[in-house]
Amino acid sequence: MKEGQTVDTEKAGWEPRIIAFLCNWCSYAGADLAGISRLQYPPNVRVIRVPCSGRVNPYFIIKSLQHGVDGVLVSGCHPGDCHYINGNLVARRRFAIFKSILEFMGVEKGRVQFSWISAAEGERFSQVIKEVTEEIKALGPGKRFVKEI
Amino acid sequence: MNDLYRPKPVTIRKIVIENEAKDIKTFELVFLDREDRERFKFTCGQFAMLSVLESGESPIGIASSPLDDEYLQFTVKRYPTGVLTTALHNLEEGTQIGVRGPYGNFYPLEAMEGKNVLIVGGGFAFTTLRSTIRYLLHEKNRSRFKDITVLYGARSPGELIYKSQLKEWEERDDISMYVTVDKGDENWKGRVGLVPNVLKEVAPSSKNSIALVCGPPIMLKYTMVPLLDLGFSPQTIVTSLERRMSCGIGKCGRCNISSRYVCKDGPVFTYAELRELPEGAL
Amino acid sequence: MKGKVIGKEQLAGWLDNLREEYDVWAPVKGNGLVSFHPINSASEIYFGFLNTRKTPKDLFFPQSEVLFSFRRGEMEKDRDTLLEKPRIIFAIRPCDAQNLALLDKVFDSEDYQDPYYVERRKGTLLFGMACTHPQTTCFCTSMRAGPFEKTCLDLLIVDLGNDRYFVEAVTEQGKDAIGKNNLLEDAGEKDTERLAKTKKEAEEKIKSKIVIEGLEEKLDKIFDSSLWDRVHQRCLGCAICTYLCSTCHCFALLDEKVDSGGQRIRSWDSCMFPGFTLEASGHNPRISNKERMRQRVMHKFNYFVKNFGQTACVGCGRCIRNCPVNIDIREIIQEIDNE
Amino acid sequence: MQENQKHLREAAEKLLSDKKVDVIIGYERGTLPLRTRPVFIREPDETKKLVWNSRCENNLSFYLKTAKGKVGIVAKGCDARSIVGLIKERQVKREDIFIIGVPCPGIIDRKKIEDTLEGRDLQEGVESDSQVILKGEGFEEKADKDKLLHSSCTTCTHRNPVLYDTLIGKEIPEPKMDEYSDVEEFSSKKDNERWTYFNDETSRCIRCYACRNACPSCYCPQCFVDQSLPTWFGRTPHPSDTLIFHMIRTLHTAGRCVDCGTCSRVCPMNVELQILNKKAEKDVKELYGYEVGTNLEELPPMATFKIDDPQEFIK
Repeated sequence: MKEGQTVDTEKAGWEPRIIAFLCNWCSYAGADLAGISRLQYPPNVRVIRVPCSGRVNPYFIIKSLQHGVDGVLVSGCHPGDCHYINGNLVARRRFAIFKSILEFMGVEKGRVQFSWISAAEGERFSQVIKEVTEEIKALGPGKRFVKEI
Repeated sequence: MNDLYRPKPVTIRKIVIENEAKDIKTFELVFLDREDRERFKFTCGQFAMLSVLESGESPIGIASSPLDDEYLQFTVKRYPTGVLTTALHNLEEGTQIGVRGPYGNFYPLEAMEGKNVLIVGGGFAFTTLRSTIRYLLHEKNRSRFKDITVLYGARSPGELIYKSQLKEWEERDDISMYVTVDKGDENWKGRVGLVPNVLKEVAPSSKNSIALVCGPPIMLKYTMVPLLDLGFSPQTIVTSLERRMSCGIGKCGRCNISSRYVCKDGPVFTYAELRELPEGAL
Repeated sequence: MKGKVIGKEQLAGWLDNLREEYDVWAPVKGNGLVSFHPINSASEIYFGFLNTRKTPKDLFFPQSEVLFSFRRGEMEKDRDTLLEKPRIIFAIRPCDAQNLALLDKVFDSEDYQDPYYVERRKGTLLFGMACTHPQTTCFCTSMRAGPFEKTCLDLLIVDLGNDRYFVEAVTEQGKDAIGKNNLLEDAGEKDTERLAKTKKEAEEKIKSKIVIEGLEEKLDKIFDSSLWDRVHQRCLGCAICTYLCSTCHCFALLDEKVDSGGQRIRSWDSCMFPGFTLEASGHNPRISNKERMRQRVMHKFNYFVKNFGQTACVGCGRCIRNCPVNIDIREIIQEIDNE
Repeated sequence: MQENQKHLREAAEKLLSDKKVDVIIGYERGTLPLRTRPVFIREPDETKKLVWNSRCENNLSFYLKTAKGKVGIVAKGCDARSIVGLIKERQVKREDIFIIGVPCPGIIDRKKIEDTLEGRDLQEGVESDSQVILKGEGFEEKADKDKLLHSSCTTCTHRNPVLYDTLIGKEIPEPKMDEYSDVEEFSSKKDNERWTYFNDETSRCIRCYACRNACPSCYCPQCFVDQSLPTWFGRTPHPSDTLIFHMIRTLHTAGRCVDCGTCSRVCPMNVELQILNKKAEKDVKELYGYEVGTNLEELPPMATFKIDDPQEFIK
């Protein structure tokens, strides 16, 4: 998209591409449950399964943005439920700083999101995906950090 | 724009896994454009830049003989942090890649004429020596050289490369083959011993001889001693070096040893030349 | 060749005239840095500079340039041309221009001619601005050149310190550029006298000296000297000295890719980086800052001399001024001399 | 300061003659006007080379990583905080170093001197208590030191070393100020403006990695930008890649950066990203109550957690 073009004019027909890093033990199982329960949610999300939200290096997120995805969601177990005891708690600090720096640099709030979803929360999973997709849709295509060559 | 840095397209016709660890493979490449092969005039000892789009380039010694005019062969070891070597190893037969070259100097084939030739190789650094042996043994060439002695060693039987070729050569009577391993296994019936030691045992004559030596730095270092003891002069010991390279044509500035560029002034150096260089530079 | 003069207020007119045929690049100030940019009007030029922070070598050998692009495993067609219009680099300093003679030896050598460099070089006229205010870190006079050096220049322009510039054509192309209009007039006797005086004063201002006579031979002997242990100690291992150097020309070829495609890129590289010589096997022939700094010094003052008969340094002093830990090449040369 | 320099030399000489240390890392006079540079002193009689003034701009803790034997090190407030970090991260052993602390009223930014000179060449400089005299061809000017201080120094609240074995001179008063007012101000700008600022700054980056190499906290044996498999981010000065390089560096040093300002001082292209590091410092302080490099006991904030850490940003 050219600079200066408004989001509205190009929104027609545009669908965001979103990458979701889901932890194997909770959020991925939550996504499974949503599937088994035949819950509807937008198809914009591509799932990458990781062992733990603590495995998600900020590189993954930045590289996704650089390659032109419109949004990233990272989801793990609720605090206290981590399969690796405290992987998500260490990750939580990392993500807090990461998100703050990202937004400080001028990346739109909502471009990169985080959630806790347990294996039992199929309903919640579909709800979160709906919300995230809607929010990223409203932001328009991702442009910050995108590398065009 | 006549671009030096643009690789010529080739197809991988055949891939041979050379060793037990499966991290050494030989790639047989055929130029898409026959004219490119004709322009690719090379001599034993030279190298080329192999190129996989998205993964960059690497300098690899040419393992086929200049007289194998239909194809080119390159034997490549995969390293865990080597981008190009890993990419190459993940490719399948039929894939298109790129080649540019040939680059560098070559073994002194003319000077070797009418002489005995001793070839000493270690591990996977046997590639350009293999090219040379194939060249020397070619029916058009064999009579131009006197005795040919080949000593080739690897860490274990599984790490010996070009196995079928070695067998073929062993069956010939116009070449003396000595294949050795550092450590044998239950199936190994051949020689066991480090290359420098076997060299002492075999003790080929240095009279009217030239020695071509290629191998890991440590082997090179310890092979020089028996060679000199046998009476080879530093001028008659020829070796080939390796360095990281980017351009292959003496411009990018990284492969130099002292003022000599391995890509342009090498990779082939005589031991006499190497001795002139400061030891810390090697 | 007889000199010309041009009034300072006429200069803009002359350059605007030339812009019809050429892209004119000149020093422009921004963010506290002076660097060469294409200009749309002579008013953009910043004259109050000693020298630019970065060398104009990147106008011939850019820090990063695309060799070719590829999409889905297919190489794309070659570009026909790199320069849309011939260029003039206005007010390049003599040391930076002289440097191109050294880069020519590398990129336009007898065996392999680098097409990118050569095309840019052939399509560019160099209008040098003599250095009437050399800096304390300048030592060009030690490098067989000087603040009025004409090597590689098409024109040498000298600020006479009054209201006019002296303009001397060095090449035929430079002569043509002068002849393009009638703003330049023949220099008078007074101008010539003033020129000689300005030149003498400028040369006298250069107090820094290094001795390069016999340096190559000395370096031959001290490869394994403990000197290198001493001089590298404070080095941080960054690439400022090499990236801001006029003559450093090492590069890497690398592939960049994103979803939509990729490019093979040539990018500056530095012998001060550990990865420069790191082989895929993990072996690194230059294992620490010591070996790397030795390489840098040796390359400039020994290897380059052996290969091309000249020292790969023009004495611009950038490495001295910009080193974060004040490593001073003049001092290193002095120490080598003392060995 | 003159007085302190004398004390410093005496202390250093004693340490070396008593064989308490093998080497002293300090500052000596540089080869350029108003410049100092790191020096390694091994003999007692060489200690007269040591200087201490407002131009001691390098963060010497950088050299601890590779130093051998018992090392004496001259440390300003920020250097001492870096040393605390390095000890905590087990890059150096406390018992291997002897810290010669020097209270620091602030360091002069040579880029500000350059701006003052407006293209004129500095041939000589003299520093007094509150001013520097700048001399060159046809000029001699005075400039107030206060106006020349590096931006990190103007908001420094740890002028006195937090950790030392001997302190040179007396402690100086720590200023009371709102250290993060510039961060607040910057935050109040629009997304676009902030984005443009960072793009403009990093667009000048030439990837010489001086910022990384000079940083005491950047000691990874292989930096993420140098890794080959996987190659995380491009190595050319492509705008997206340079921006990411600097951003990730900020993330890696979050909770470890002491805002010594070395990265911005060494930059040859005047890339100014202090605000980004300060933002990370502020976040760490506000979210986890952690002040970098002030004590040896507390775990680095990014290596630990509390069960009730703030998590409003998580759905």
